[in-house]
Amino acid sequence: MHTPRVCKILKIESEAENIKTIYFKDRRISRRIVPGQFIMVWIPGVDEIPMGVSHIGLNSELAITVEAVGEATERLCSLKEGDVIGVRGPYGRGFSNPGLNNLVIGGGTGMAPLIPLIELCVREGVKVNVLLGGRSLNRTPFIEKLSSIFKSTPSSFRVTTEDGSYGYRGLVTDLLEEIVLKNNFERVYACGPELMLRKIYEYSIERKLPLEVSLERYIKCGVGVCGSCYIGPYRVCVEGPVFKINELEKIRDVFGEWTRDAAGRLISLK
Amino acid sequence: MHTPRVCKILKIESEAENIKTIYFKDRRISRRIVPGQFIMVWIPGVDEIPMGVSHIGLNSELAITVEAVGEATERLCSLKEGDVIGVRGPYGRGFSNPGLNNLVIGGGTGMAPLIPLIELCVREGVKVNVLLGGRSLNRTPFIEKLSSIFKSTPSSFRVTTEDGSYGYRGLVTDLLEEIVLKNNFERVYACGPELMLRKIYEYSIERKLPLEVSLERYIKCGVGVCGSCYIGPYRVCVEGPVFKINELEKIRDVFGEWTRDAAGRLISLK
Amino acid sequence: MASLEIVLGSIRLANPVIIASGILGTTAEGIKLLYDMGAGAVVTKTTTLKSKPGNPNPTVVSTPSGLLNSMGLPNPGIEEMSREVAAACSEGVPVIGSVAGSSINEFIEVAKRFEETGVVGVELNISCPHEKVGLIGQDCRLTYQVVKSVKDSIKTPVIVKLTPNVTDIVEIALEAEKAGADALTAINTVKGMAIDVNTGYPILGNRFGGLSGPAIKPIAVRCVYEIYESGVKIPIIGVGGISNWRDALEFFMAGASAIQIGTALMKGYQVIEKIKRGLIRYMKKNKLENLNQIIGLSHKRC
Amino acid sequence: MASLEIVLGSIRLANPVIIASGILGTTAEGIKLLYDMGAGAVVTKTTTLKSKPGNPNPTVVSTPSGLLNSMGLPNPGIEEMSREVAAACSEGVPVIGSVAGSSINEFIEVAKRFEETGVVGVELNISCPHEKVGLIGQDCRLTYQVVKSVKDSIKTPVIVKLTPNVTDIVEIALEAEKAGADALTAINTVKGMAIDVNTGYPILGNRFGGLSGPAIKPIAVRCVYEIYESGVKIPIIGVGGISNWRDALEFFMAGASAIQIGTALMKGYQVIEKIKRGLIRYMKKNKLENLNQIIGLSHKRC
Ligand SMILES: Cc1cc2nc3c(=O)[nH]c(=O)nc-3n(C[C@H](O)[C@H](O)[C@H](O)COP(=O)(O)OP(=O)(O)OC[C@H]3O[C@@H](n4cnc5c(N)ncnc54)[C@H](O)[C@@H]3O)c2cc1C
Ligand SMILES: Cc1cc2nc3c(=O)[nH]c(=O)nc-3n(C[C@H](O)[C@H](O)[C@H](O)COP(=O)(O)OP(=O)(O)OC[C@H]3O[C@@H](n4cnc5c(N)ncnc54)[C@H](O)[C@@H]3O)c2cc1C
Ligand SMILES: Cc1cc2nc3c(=O)[nH]c(=O)nc-3n(C[C@H](O)[C@H](O)[C@H](O)COP(=O)(O)O)c2cc1C
Ligand SMILES: Cc1cc2nc3c(=O)[nH]c(=O)nc-3n(C[C@H](O)[C@H](O)[C@H](O)COP(=O)(O)O)c2cc1C
Ligand code: FES
Ligand code: FES
Repeated sequence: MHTPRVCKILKIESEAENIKTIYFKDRRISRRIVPGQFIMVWIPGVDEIPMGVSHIGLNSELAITVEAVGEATERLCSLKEGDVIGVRGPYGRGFSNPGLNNLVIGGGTGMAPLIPLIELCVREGVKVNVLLGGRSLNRTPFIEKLSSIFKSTPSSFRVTTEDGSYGYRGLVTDLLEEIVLKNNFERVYACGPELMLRKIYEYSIERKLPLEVSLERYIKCGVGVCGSCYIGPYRVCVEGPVFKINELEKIRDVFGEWTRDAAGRLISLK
Repeated sequence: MHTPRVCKILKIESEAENIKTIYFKDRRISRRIVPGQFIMVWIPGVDEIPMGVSHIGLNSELAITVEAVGEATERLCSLKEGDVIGVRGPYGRGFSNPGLNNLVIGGGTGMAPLIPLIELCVREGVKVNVLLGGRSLNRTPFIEKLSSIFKSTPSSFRVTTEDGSYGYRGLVTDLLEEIVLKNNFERVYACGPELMLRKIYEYSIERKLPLEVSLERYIKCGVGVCGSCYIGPYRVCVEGPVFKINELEKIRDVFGEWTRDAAGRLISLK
Repeated sequence: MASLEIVLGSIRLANPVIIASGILGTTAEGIKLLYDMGAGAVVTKTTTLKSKPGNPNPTVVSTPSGLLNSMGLPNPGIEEMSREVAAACSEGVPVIGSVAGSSINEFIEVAKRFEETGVVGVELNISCPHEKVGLIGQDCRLTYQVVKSVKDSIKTPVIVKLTPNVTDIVEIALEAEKAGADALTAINTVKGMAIDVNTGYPILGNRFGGLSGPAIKPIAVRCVYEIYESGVKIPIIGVGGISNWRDALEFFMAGASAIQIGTALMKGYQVIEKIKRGLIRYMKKNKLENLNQIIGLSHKRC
Repeated sequence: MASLEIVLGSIRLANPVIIASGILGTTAEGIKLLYDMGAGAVVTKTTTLKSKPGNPNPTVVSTPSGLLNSMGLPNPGIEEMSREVAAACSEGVPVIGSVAGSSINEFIEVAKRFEETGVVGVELNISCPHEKVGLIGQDCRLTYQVVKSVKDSIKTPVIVKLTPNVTDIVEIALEAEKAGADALTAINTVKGMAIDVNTGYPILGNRFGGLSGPAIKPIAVRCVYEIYESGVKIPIIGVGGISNWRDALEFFMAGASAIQIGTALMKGYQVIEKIKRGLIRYMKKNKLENLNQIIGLSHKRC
């Protein structure tokens, strides 16, 4: 059950500099997963790391979108079609079902687990606004994918880059107020750097927005026994990775402030 | 699964000298058992022994009928209402479904696993002739029980005793020919001392009767792994205890000739 | 009436369901939550002097009715851990500090620091099957030395956690008692491994790991029974594969005075209250007033 | 093309699926049937000089993913057993005679008698966890003595069956090799027990028993891996919890040259052919010609 199931890589797509989407099939995950849940990805001989699922397709097809930031992610990004990875999951709680009008905010690779949610909104025919933030055009994933999804409603998809190389120059949070004022969102979903999420959280508190964010902590077991992924009283691997705004209230002392490393030491996020 | 489930003794009935019927409840056995299958009965601190099931009632009620022949059976016979035993099973293959006209032959306590089969015949409204053999009136169980079942068709139930203290004086096999000639049996079932069964077998071969007999060997595991209960290539606990005439053919060298003790030593049955 | 209160030497707990070391006892809030969920006490993640990142992932893999783990004792070091533990203790949680080290001095130092935080006891982890500390619990002399040294250095009760990966667990248990241990915990995980047959790789980053969960229950019950049978006078804490109140009873009857649960928490925190409720129901049905009435019962049955 | 043939020293088997000792190998007809059902070889029930009735029932009880047994080596004695075995051998069945005894002379005597029947090998059971013989396999010196004495007395290959109930199985494996063993079987059952919580009685008549089945697979794989890793030159036969071809592969990759199955036969004789078919399919898919290509594979992966 919690044993990595080895599967072949079916296809690899480059999303941006150092960011790749890796396709594979796994029936068990595919049959159960809800957008926002995560999986554990085993790179034999290297490491096992948590990953969001950026594609939930037909015939058990799934994908992860990986940003190379260290050994495991670099190895993942250097794999080729036909190579194998192991997967187990899905784990944790995903996003709640979309409402009639939804806002999705992703920071960089943080957009990964939000893609299947956006696709769900489109499929169900409910309104969805997407805000994607990145550092620069060639370091920001999903621009093309999302542009094509929103071909017919381009105004629903906005991109911000820090250097202005694409879309609005600045941070996603700069555009938040404008979009929120024009809409009445039943759900606001966000995933990305924790400091960005904290800002969105502060704003959501102010505006009473029904926010849900996906957080990251050091995941080891993934099944809720090892105590590696605590954020306050919550285990990211069981009660998370998605937290609702009322839960974020309870962890406001740590959320965006402190994380823990592999040893469990407190690390400041600032 | 193969762990004794401890249950209270609900009722005890004396069937004959040294023979008692012990009632208890067990859902797992009750839901699966077919007449002729056996169970393992644990007397805590004493032994665990194989027993046929002599009553399959409503509400998971079951019974075993035990003849005191040694330590375990004596202890079982000395238990009182409210005492506990452990049971696991059902094990092995039971009798096949009755046909339209059936003959049931029991020798002494060997009648025990045949009682539920007889009751099944009566319930289903198919014809059944019963032949019960014993040493003497007070050492033969089930006479009363069967007489009351066959109140309206007394001629279908015949008893033989060796000392003539009840019914016909002699052996069940003495009456066999008479009954067989008057009927066209679709099934003949028998259980009792192996030498009696062997005789019935020889006769059945001659007459081409569709015989099934229930045999006994030393049972330890009950689940087909220990090799204690072999009779030829068959394990009594899995392929038995009920064997059809074509199977008996394959073990004609041992059936009624040899058994094995707890150590696996060959013991002559003669 | 039926009370779950138990006494382990000088440690008195409201109920016998203790959270095993390495199971979620890593932070103050985590420890507090386990207590709020009904635990009688919480053993911390095993702590060393300096921080340790633990072994590379995968550190956990399922096996039939069990879990193999090779966490590798990740912990933030006693400095940081003692802050977490102090916070939990100050809220009234009975915490047991799990101690390990690569030298006797390290054991002493970590135990002392735990003592300062107000723990109700320390548990010496000399039994992790995939770490060096595990070697201590496989050797009578080392066991004696480590236990004796820690006993001589602190006043807090010292519990010694034993490994089943030995020829004779009784021998080690007696040695720990002789060295002054106040209680014994049996058992830590059983050394095992799992291989992925698609790639040939051992699955765990560390290759070897420790088996826990229902698979090891018969081994753990046997160990507790053997230790109790040997005439050890100090209380035994039973652990290994306990998932429900029947499992817990099995350990009490084998001779345990309290139990720990680990892997069963995978199914959710409710398992704690479920075990307690089951025990209470059983005690009422059998007109028992306290658990002492059944501790070691099986030994009278043979 | 893909062949399941394997070689264990001088023993050549058409396939690597051997029936473990104590599993149905009690009579000539039983042994023959197992062979007809596809087994590569059949190990007999462990046999002693004189007949033994075994322990009182219950001798078997289920546990999570496993079976506890305390059969107590019931057997009709070598006199009768050798007649059964000779009959099986004369029909061409590769039989391995499992030997035990309460003295070195008894081991020698039983082994010699087996040799006369035409067995392809004898397997010394020095590892039954609930019997006295089990003490031999927990001691280097005794292991050496028993193995050496038997080796010196017969020409038939001698396989030594090891117990996991030791601090270090490698130590014993090396000792057996030094004494001349031709192959090693790992593992016998793990010592355990089960208690009935309604009555407090240990369930097994003998109280203690040996745990087998999927529950112990991670322990068995670890033992095989450790022994192979130690540089032992003689082949290892892997056993413990194998229920399907994937389990079998795990053992080959850990370093086993053949496997034995026991508890899995509870599900029926077909498990033998299923394992063989699975292995063949796997070999074809991976373009392997023989099992040697994957034996010990995991050791190259680290
Ligand atoms: C629920 C969840 C979902 C995630 N989804 C994605 C995703 O869709 N795409 C993506 O690119 N990344 C995702 N991540 C982050 C990803 O797991 C890390 O980037 C990756 O583990 C880094 O491993 P590394 O060996 O390459 O880097 P390292 O050099 O080992 O470390 C780089 C950073 O990653 C962190 N990290 C390392 N191992 C882990 C671990 N086991 N658990 C958590 N953090 C770790 C380190 O603490 C450090 O901050 C997710 C993380 C979590 C917790
Ligand atoms: C499938 C089957 C169904 C049976 N059904 C009934 C029944 O309905 N009623 C009934 O009274 N008896 C039944 N028996 C027989 C019953 O199991 C034995 O009489 C009982 O085991 C004797 O145990 P003891 O300790 O009293 O006698 P012991 O003094 O131990 O032995 C007396 C005789 O019983 C045999 N025996 C002992 N233990 C076992 C065992 N574990 N398995 C098989 N034989 C054993 C001995 O070999 C000896 O021949 C059945 C046996 C089998 C195999
Ligand atoms: C993920 C995990 C981590 C563990 N970490 C430790 C530890 O740090 N120290 C320790 O003494 N035991 C540790 N153990 C062992 C447990 O405390 C316990 O002894 C073992 O798991 C058996 O109990 P269980 O079957 O209830 O899990 C760990 C077990 C697991 C599953
Ligand atoms: C009922 C039973 C009887 C056994 N008898 C013996 C025996 O006589 N001699 C022996 O060496 N091993 C004996 N064993 C151990 C098995 O041979 C094997 O080592 C063990 O069961 C692990 O394999 P498994 O998990 O495939 O059953 C027995 C096991 C069982 C379950
Ligand atoms: S990663 Fe182990 S508890 Fe969450
Ligand atoms: S009693 Fe064990 S095989 Fe039948």
